[in-house]
Amino acid sequence: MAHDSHDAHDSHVYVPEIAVDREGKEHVVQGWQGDYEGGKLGFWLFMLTEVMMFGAMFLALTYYYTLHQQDFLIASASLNRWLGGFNTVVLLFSALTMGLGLLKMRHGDVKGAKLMIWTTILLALVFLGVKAVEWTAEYHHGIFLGLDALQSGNEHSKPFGQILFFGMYFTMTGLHGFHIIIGIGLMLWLLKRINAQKVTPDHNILHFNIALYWDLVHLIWVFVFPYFYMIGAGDIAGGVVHGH
Amino acid sequence: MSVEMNTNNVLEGFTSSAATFAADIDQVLWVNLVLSIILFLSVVGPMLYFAVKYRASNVKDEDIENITHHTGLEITWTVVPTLMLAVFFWYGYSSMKTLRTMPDASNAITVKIEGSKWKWRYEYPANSNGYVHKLGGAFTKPVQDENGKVIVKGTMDKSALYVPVGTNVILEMTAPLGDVLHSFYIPAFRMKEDVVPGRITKQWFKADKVGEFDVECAEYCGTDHSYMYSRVVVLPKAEYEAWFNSNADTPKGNYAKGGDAVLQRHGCKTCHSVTTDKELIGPSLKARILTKEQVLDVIKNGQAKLGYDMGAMPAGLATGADAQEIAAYVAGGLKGKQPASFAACSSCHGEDGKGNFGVAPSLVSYDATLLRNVLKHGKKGMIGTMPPFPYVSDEEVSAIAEYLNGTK
Amino acid sequence: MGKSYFDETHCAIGHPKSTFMQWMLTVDHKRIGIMYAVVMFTFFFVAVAAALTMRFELFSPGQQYIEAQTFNQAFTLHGVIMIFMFIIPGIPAVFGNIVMPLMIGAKDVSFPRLNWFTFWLYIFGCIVALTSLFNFNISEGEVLFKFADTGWTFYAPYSLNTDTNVITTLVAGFILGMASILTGLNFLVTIHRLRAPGMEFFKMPLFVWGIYATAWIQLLATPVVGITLVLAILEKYFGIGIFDPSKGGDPVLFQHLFWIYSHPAVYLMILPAFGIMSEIIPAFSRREIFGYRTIALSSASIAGIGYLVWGHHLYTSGMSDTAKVIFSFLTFFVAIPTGIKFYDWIATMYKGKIILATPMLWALGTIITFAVGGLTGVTIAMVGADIHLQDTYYTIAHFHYAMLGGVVFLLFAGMHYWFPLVFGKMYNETHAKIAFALNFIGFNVLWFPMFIAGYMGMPRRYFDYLPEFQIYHQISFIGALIFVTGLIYMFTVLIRATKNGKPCGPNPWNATTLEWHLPSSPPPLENHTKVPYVDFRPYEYHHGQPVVKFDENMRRID
Amino acid sequence: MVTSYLIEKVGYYKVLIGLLLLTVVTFSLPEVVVSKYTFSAQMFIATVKAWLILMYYMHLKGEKTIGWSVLFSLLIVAFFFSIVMIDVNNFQYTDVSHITSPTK
Ligand code: HEA
Ligand code: HEA
Ligand code: HEC
Ligand code: CUA
Ligand SMILES: [Cu+2]
Repeated sequence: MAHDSHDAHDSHVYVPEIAVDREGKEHVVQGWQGDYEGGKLGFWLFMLTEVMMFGAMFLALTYYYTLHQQDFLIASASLNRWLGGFNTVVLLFSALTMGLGLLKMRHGDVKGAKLMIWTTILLALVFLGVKAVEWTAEYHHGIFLGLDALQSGNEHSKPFGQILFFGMYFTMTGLHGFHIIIGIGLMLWLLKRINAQKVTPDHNILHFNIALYWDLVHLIWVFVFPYFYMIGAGDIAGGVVHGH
Repeated sequence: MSVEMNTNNVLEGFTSSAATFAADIDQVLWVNLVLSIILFLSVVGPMLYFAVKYRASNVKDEDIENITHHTGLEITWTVVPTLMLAVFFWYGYSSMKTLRTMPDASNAITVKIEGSKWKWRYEYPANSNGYVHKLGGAFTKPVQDENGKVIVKGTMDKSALYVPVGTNVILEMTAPLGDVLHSFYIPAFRMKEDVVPGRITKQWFKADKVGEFDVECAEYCGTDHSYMYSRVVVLPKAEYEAWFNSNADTPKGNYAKGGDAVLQRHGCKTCHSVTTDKELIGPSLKARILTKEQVLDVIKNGQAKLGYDMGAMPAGLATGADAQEIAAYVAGGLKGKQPASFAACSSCHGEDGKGNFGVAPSLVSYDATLLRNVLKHGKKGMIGTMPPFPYVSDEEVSAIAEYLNGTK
Repeated sequence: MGKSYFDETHCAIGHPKSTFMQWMLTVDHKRIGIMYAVVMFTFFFVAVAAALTMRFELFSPGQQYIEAQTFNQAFTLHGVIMIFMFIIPGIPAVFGNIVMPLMIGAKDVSFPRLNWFTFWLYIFGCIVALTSLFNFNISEGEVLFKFADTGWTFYAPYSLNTDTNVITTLVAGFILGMASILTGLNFLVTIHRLRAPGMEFFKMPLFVWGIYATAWIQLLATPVVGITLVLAILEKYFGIGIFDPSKGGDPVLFQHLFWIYSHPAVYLMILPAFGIMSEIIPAFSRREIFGYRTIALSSASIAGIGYLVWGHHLYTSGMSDTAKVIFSFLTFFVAIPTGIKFYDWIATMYKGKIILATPMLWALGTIITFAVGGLTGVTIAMVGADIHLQDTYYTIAHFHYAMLGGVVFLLFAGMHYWFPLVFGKMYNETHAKIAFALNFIGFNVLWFPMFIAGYMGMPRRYFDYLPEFQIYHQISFIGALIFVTGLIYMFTVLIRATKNGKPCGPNPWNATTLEWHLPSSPPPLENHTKVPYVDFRPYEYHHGQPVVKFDENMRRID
Repeated sequence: MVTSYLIEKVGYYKVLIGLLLLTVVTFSLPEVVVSKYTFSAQMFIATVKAWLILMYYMHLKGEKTIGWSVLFSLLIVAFFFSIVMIDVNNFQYTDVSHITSPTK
């Protein structure tokens, strides 16, 4: 593995060293420069840390779900599923455009790739916009961190389970939104690098990794969405009106 | 492992073992110690031996042997330790089983324990008269002279957990919601379990020796963690029964009812100094000295928690320079010339600021209303948060108020 | 002789002229390793100062010099620095950086610029931690010592209630965690991608195995504590309720999440240390290591099992009894691979030629002290026993034997072992041996009495204690003085050697691994002139001499 | 070159359609199926979706080292979940404890 023959995509400047064994056979030495596989591996490993972070939050969430099922369902039922669902579809399409962008880049269509990245950014902004609408609506319903309903010991206080549900809801969708914002920043940077010819069809590890990152953001949402918005759907919460 | 007891002991009872299962735990530790020494020697023995035998000056280069495998040995040093570990697990598990299997409640006394910042409180089931014993309280720190020598020993007052010998006792433990973790640890009984706000945890014991044993807090809980002592007093059965069915506070007599003793018992003194002006965690209770910031805060935001007849004090009665002036005057203990702006206050707090018959609080001394409400609701203000003390009785509040104002 | 890495470097940005800027911007793994050492060492002495303050205060019962609150801040400061700023970056960041690439024949780590960035992230984290030390009350010209007083474990709800600077400390912890993750990531990719041709996993030196196992822990466990700290920060700022009992939050959940990281973290500390042991023992026994494969695989399995046992810190937390039993059961499995390692090392000494140079003395000393630390760890892994011993000085003694008598001692062993490699000079052996003796004696006098005090019921984190424990604290105090003397002595010897030490060749110990086959000493900028082809095992000796030899083009000539 | 481009592109669209369908199921399922299983069903669908994304969008198929790493980390998370859940479910005093009792 260490002596994989170097990849066709590798940087053009770096000439790898050769090691010679006792029989005089030559072996290509993998240098850190232009190591496409290494870059990919590194980025995947980084994403595993994200998996662990969100894994831990889901763990906390599930912990409280087992303790306060009924409250969780009631709280979940009060979220606006249509907006959440819409956002799911938006992210789905953005994952597609991101993937197509990478595909185009690899096959030499730099212009098409850039277009796709811009589309992705646009979709990401739509996502954030919808999120903002949702949070505002919740705020006006008196549900927000720091408002009475999510404090203990006053007449508006919700039961424990619901306080915890909403606490985690704002935390997790907030952190997810934060990842989206970072993603937008990364994509803008990527566009700059493309324009500067630093990312090219032959040398696209940055593009590849950002596409991976975007898929990860999507992947997290795939769990966040049903956990928060869907578990209280249907008749389960005992006749609570769905959505708003 | 017994060690000479120091005669200066503040508390006693660490070294003895005094619960039925304490011997089990000691046995576990002995088994572990013996096996551990064997394992230790199995590593360190050969090491020292080789280090001497094969020391550089003793070995010719040709005699070095590059042995890299020996299946028999490798299996041995995998399997034998594994077996030993199985023994360890078994002992750990079975002793834990004894410690953690609660006896049948009908066959035991269940005492409720509440641990809160720096005191333990015990509540017994109702006795034959329907009277409920509530004991416990804070430990008084020892007093040192300037050379660090202890001149007054720390004491537990009379409060302790009283239990009969040879009887199962179940401890049902918790901490108030706003409090932190503690751990109820009786070294002589070899038992401990955390006290968790919002959770109930339990442990049990059956004391097999009459005597007094220390209780320590073994989970870090802040400034006075190391003074959160209490004690278990194991009594002969008859003596216990006699006390339990009486209405006496403790088998050794009643609590002192004076304000000072009450302050001590409820742990007020861990946060408040009463004899000096020093601000510990809360303000000194020597005189009611409000700080300038406190007064400004109340003027700006009002005050609703003190429960006087008037109800809430409205916010924003004075602003700017006026507010500053008033604050300086009040913080100064209402001494000197009264500023004109104080008129905004005197309608409720009285001409002299010393209160108005329960309508609004005195700004310089404590009355029972103020105390009762602070104790009932706690107080969150400029200095910090004071926890509520809902169980302090009205008599006790009056005693405190009398005491606090009597000294001035 | 060509130029060494002290003379020239590659920089992350531009080509600065001044030596100072060249160090600040360097991407060379060896220089970065040295800088880590310098910073860690500085902080380390702050933590030692805090420890000595505690020991002074505990000299006799009652209040001596400081207030209870200050004492609580002192042990928090001590724990936080020792754990997050010293021992976790510790061996990986110093020796992982300096020697790991040399050992696998790489020119640098996989992402040298990331490595540079990581170092500065670490510094940034340290600075944030420093800002949490004090509050400045400008208007009254006061400086208040406001460092967190929670203990290094930050248990909720105390950490949520106290008014000390917990948030800043948590942020610092988070940043330092990020730095640790990135170090691990870099090393994982390096080990996977940049091994010299021919070097399979089972031809890597055992130190590299240690680093590899550790890197997995850094990567997969640290994020959990990272997010836990973030949740605690959010809890403190916004009151999300997750750890706050008055909103239904469960403090025990915090402990779960905290130890899910912090238990694996102790193996993160010890595994590279074991790696150093596995380098030193064969080099100073002049023979091939016994059971190479089992040692390598035991590192991996300790790392793996390490993820499964965090609950042994929660035996008295109010966790369910079922979970206690499961965790107790799983915990014992860690001792098996550790034991295998120990016996393999001892077997390596059998029929070798044992040279008691300073690194070897430290290594053998550690076998004694870590065995005590490990075996007492097994004692408290037994639930019944731990119910009595948890949160007493027994635990304190256990982990100082493991961390100080295990990790830090081996760090010192490594410092003596690789000193000639890094500086090209040799220290004074006699003085170094005396320093070892002082340290070893001081250490045992310092910590052994604490086992007894703990068994008798002396709880930890106690500012004041009952008079019957006085004797133990006083013996311990004397040990601390001997120990610190030894430390200062040792550092003096080493620091003086950087200036006045006798120059030594590239391989003063007659060791076999690749880092001793450099063309010059100290090594040149890009390590080996040519990358060798590795078709040999890492510790091949014949009649006490290294088997593998290279010519100046790194081709084998034996 | 062009054909491989087309094939890959079609692949992307296929996965998209799959994901969209699953999203529709996510959305409508609670209205149709017995509600007691909503939670498990939702999580199951999410897992299938995640698998699709990992395999096709993130090109995990055929990656050996990376694949094992991902699996390893998921196993660890799974272990964390199982033990912590064993703990909550076996806590002895749930009914009497303030914060663990199901109703406030
Ligand atoms: C480098 C750090 C390090 C290491 C390596 C270890 C190693 C081990 N630790 Fe330790 N531990 C800590 C650092 C470390 N620990 C810290 C910092 C704390 C406290 C944190 C805090 O609360 O602040 C702690 C606390 C701690 C506790 C909780 C105590 C309590 O709070 O009540 C427990 C309980 O099980 C424990 C167990 C173990 C075990 C079983 C091992 C095993 O890995 C040990 C294995 C080694 C050996 C067994 C010795 C060598 C082997 C042989 C000689 C062969 C034969 C042996 C046998 C067959 C037994 N440790
Ligand atoms: C690595 C970890 C480490 C180390 C080395 C030490 C070293 C020491 N510690 Fe400890 N200690 C902890 C980690 C450590 N400690 C932790 C985590 C806690 C728990 C905190 C809490 O409760 O929250 C604790 C708690 C603790 C307590 C208990 C406080 C209490 O509960 O009341 C005490 C009491 O005496 C103490 C004392 C000491 C002393 C005297 C030393 C001395 O031995 C110090 C002397 C130092 C050395 C011998 C090391 C020298 C190393 C170098 C100079 C490094 C150089 C590096 C390079 C060049 C790269 N420590
Ligand atoms: C945990 C620490 C703590 C304990 C124990 C404690 N207090 Fe307090 N107390 C405080 C703090 C902090 C304040 C200040 C609140 C503020 O900022 O206004 C306070 C305020 C007060 C006040 C109001 C002072 C004023 O002038 O407004 C009174 C009265 C008081 N405490 C009495 C008591 C009594 C009586 C007890 C024991 C039964 C007690 N406290 C126990 C911390 C404590
Ligand atoms: Cu209460 Cu420590
Ligand atoms: Cu552990």
